[in-house]
Amino acid sequence: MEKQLQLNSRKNKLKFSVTVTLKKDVLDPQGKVVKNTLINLGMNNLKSIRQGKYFEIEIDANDESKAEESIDKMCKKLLANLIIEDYTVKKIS
Amino acid sequence: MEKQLQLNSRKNKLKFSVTVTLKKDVLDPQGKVVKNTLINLGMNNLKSIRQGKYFEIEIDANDESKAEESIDKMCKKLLANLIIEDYTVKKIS
Amino acid sequence: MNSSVIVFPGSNCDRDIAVALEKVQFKNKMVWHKDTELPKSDLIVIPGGFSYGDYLRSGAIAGKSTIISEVIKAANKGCLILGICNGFQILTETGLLKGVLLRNKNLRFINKNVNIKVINNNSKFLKNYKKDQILEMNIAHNEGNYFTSSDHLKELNDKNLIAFKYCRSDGDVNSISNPNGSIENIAGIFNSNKNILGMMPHPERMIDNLISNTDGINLFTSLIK
Amino acid sequence: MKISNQVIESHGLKLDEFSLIKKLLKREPNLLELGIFSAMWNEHCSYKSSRKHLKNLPTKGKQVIQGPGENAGVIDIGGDDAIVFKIESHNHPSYIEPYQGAATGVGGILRDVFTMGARPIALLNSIHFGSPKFFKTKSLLNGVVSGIGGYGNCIGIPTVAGETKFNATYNENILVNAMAVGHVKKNKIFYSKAKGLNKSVVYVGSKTGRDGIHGASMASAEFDENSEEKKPTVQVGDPFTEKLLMEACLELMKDNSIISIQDMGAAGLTSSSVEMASKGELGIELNLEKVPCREENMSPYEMMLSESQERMLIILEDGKEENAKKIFDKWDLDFVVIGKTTDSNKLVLKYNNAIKAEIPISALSSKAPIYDRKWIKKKLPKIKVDLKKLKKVKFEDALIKILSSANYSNKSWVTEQYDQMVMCDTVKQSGADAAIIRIHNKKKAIAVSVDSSANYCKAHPISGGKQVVCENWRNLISVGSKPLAITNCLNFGNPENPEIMGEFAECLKGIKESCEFLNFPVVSGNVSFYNGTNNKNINPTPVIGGVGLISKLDNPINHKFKKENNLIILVGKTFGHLEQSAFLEEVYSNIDGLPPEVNLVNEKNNGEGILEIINKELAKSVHDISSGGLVVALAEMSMGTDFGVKIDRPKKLTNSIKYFFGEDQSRYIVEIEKNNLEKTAKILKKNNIFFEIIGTTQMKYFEIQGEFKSDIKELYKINNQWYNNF
Ligand SMILES: Nc1ncnc2c1ncn2[C@@H]1O[C@H](COP(=O)(O)OP(=O)(O)O)[C@@H](O)[C@H]1O
Ligand SMILES: [Mg+2]
Repeated sequence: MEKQLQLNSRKNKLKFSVTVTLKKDVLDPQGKVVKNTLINLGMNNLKSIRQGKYFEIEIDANDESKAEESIDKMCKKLLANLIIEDYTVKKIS
Repeated sequence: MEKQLQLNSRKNKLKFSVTVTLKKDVLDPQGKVVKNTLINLGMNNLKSIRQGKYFEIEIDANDESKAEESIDKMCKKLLANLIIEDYTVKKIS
Repeated sequence: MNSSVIVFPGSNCDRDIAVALEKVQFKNKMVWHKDTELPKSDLIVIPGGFSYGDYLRSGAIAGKSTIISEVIKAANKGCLILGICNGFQILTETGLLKGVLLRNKNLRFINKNVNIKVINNNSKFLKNYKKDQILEMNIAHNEGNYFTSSDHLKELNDKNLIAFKYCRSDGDVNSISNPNGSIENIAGIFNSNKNILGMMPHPERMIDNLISNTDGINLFTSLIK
Repeated sequence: MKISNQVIESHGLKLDEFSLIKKLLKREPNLLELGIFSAMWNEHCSYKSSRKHLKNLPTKGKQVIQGPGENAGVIDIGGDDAIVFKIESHNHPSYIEPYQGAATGVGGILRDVFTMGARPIALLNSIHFGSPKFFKTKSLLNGVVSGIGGYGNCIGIPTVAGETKFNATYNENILVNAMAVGHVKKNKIFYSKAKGLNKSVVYVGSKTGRDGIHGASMASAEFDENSEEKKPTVQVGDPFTEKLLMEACLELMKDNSIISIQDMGAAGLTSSSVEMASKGELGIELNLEKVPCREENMSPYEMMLSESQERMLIILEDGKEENAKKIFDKWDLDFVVIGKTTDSNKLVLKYNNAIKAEIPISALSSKAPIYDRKWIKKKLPKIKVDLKKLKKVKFEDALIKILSSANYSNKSWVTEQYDQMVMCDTVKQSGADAAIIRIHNKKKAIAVSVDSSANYCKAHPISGGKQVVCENWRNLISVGSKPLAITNCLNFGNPENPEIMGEFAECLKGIKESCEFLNFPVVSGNVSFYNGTNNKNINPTPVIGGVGLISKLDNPINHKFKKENNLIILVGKTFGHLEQSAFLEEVYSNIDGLPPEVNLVNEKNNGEGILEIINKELAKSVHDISSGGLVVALAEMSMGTDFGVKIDRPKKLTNSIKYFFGEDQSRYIVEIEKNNLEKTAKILKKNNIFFEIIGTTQMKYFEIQGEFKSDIKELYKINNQWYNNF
């Protein structure tokens, strides 16, 4: 019985990853400091590093496209600041 | 001549993504607040959200496996705090 | 007695702590993070602030600096090390203290006076306080939410390594008096040898009645011989 | 390339301004030159609409070392100490991106202060948001407050005072004004005026990126629906780098290497180089290929117009480069000689030796257009509010309504996000009135406060302008300081609209009157026009930032009641003026009628009397009465302490609403011990100051006899509700 329930709920749960990164020409103060530190630590082959945010989101939904819509809305409303950031959504299988 | 050089350098640059997330049993105050906020914004179907860091790293290397080693070292040495965080490295093509 | 204050780019309580140390007659030296040698010191202080902007994780980058390896050597030889606020975060990043400081549970920077209770005064740092004494101290941090493994938490309790806990003005330790979500209201801890103290509250801000109170001064008088 | 009308307009220039450019150059400008003109001639940099009126402000006094015109004003606080301070707006960027907009606002004003050689010792801010119910208000408030804190906390300068206000007039155009205050030795002040030929022009700080290109022209344009699309104009602040830059500059300033120094604020490299050259009556030549850039392939146009933060321009004495570079290396900052001073009186820009632009400096500064914009006098409202015609409200309900409103709530939700204690010289933090900052290692201290009264200014600009200066003066007096000078941030709507220009002209008239009478000169300031959206302008909002001096800091005073059974004295006359009061606005949403008038003679007299009482250590606590009137001021003195009040029924005035909620000016509340009454009364009488004893302090209860009684803990709760439900 319990197994059955779990199965059901698994069916309805979709998992997405969202990455939020600074737009190309926007200053990334964190990335700058991290880069210098890594080079000081001996990573001479490091060319560039940019830092962003990462989210793993699970939602209840049957319909994948609807789910994706939901995620998109979350990004626009809260997770990303579209003035300076871009975001990418991916489904995690 | 210049083109040739560019071509070469492009060949040698490898790009990776690193995601760093909090371990399961570590409290995620940020994820919790983000979740509540999203629910307040009307995302009732949201099941769970975890927040982490995302890095896009370019390094100069010919050998992919060596490059990956480098990245791994960066994660261990600086990017992740292994007491509380896990990390995943992916090559971006 | 000689003290050294380590200055990282972005440290900003370095002057404040120097004032406190000199007030109790420490001969103090400021040590720049790029220095390769520590002056002879009985006490090393890692001050508050935003070393390297607190970028990546607070304390992470300072934890990899040149001078830190010297601090670790000194610590292992038994030198007294005090880490305040960002200094506490740096000590956890270097592994000299276990656990981590996560973001405050309300996700906001918090600056206010809170009450803390001296849990264990039996150390060189706190001998001039009484056990269970209640102090009023200023906190100012974004990441003060102490977290550690259950094993380590047990060790902290079993070996009496908790220095301070956040409490109410009457001494009650409860969730309402916990400003940042720290596990068991922990505000400061010792290492197992008790030669290292990390704490989030700022004792150097509590040494002058004109500014606040003098609840912090005994920490410094405890240390001076 | 011929420049089209469309290109001209997209640079925020008018066609007749373009004709003037051609006349000054005696030819067509190229695109880079056009960009430079647009940056220098826009409202934000040129003050073309405001200059005529600003000229009238009093800027002199024995206490003034440097008035307006430099990066910040400087005043004398005795001995070899001086105080450097200025306020600046960052309204438009903060609406688009509240965190970064507010953060970079703080960063910018800090650079203005440490550029002059001063170590910043305090930050203040005045922030105005739309209606508390407006859907954007909370997220804007959240972003702005964390941005201000994020920058100030990181760099390690205490944010000690400010104001947070809400009014629907700011729904689509919030105000974020930041003020910085620094301390400097009188003989170590640095200025921006260039001197000497062939001196090295040095670029220090962060690299130049593509951020904020055209930021200054954005700050000079009204918003429309597309504003949120204006992406690249918002910069990201890097407080960590600013901290390094500040320490490096202060370290370099210890010896005599610097001839002139200027931060790169609005219009970046362009305005900084032009300003240095124009003040020194010199030319300047830059080799742009040397400019440290963050991105590849940046064009001269982008370099000159970039508003990347955390950068400075320095002109060095001969032979000092090496030593200076060492300092900047130590702090991991770029240090590059990018040009030199010349005798050409021109700005010459080269890229790999090819001349890319050549403009006479005067064309960018003294010959820039100045407008005598049309303005009309405000038609003053005749309406008197008749209480009898309004729906009756219970005293208690009115008080609770006010204390629980967003505007009158306890602001600790805001102030606890700011480090107020770092540097360990904060004697009195936020709470009310002015903050007190001790001069490090000395017995003296300064008091600082920022204030505004937009409703008053809207209803009667002259009177409002007068009042806001007086309110600031009163706040400084209330903590026992002698008010010395002010800075001002003038936030107004579109100056091309004669009514708005009228508000500006008349507010300034009022400010001038008060400043002159009180010997309270203006030493720095900032003008922000075009605050509004789609032809709707904000209420006129001049913000005044004042500094006062406490020469001997033994017993600092604040506004909190200290003991039970002390006497409460109301200083100043009460007439019961209700129009434009918090009572009418919060309870009835009524904003009719004229604001209370200020009598400058009484203002000065009362203030000086209060100061004498404080200096003789007769007062236990002091608070000025501002919006909300007597009862709100009394509540503020009680809440958070154990002591309430027992206030007698008013003797003469029959209407208690008018008596307790009226906003008559120049009034203070003073708490004294009973046995000091005689001495206190003597001082007040000697100075011809009207006063009345209105009651006593008591434990636990806040009580207005015959009207209202409550446990002060209850009031405190009510006062904290709004932010608790945030
Ligand atoms: N944005 C802010 N930043 C810092 N302090 C603030 C801010 N907003 C309000 N405060 C502080 O809160 C207190 C109350 O503000 P306000 O009601 O405007 O005071 P007052 O009427 O005495 O001038 C003051 O001490 C003020 O400095
Ligand atoms: Mg006041």
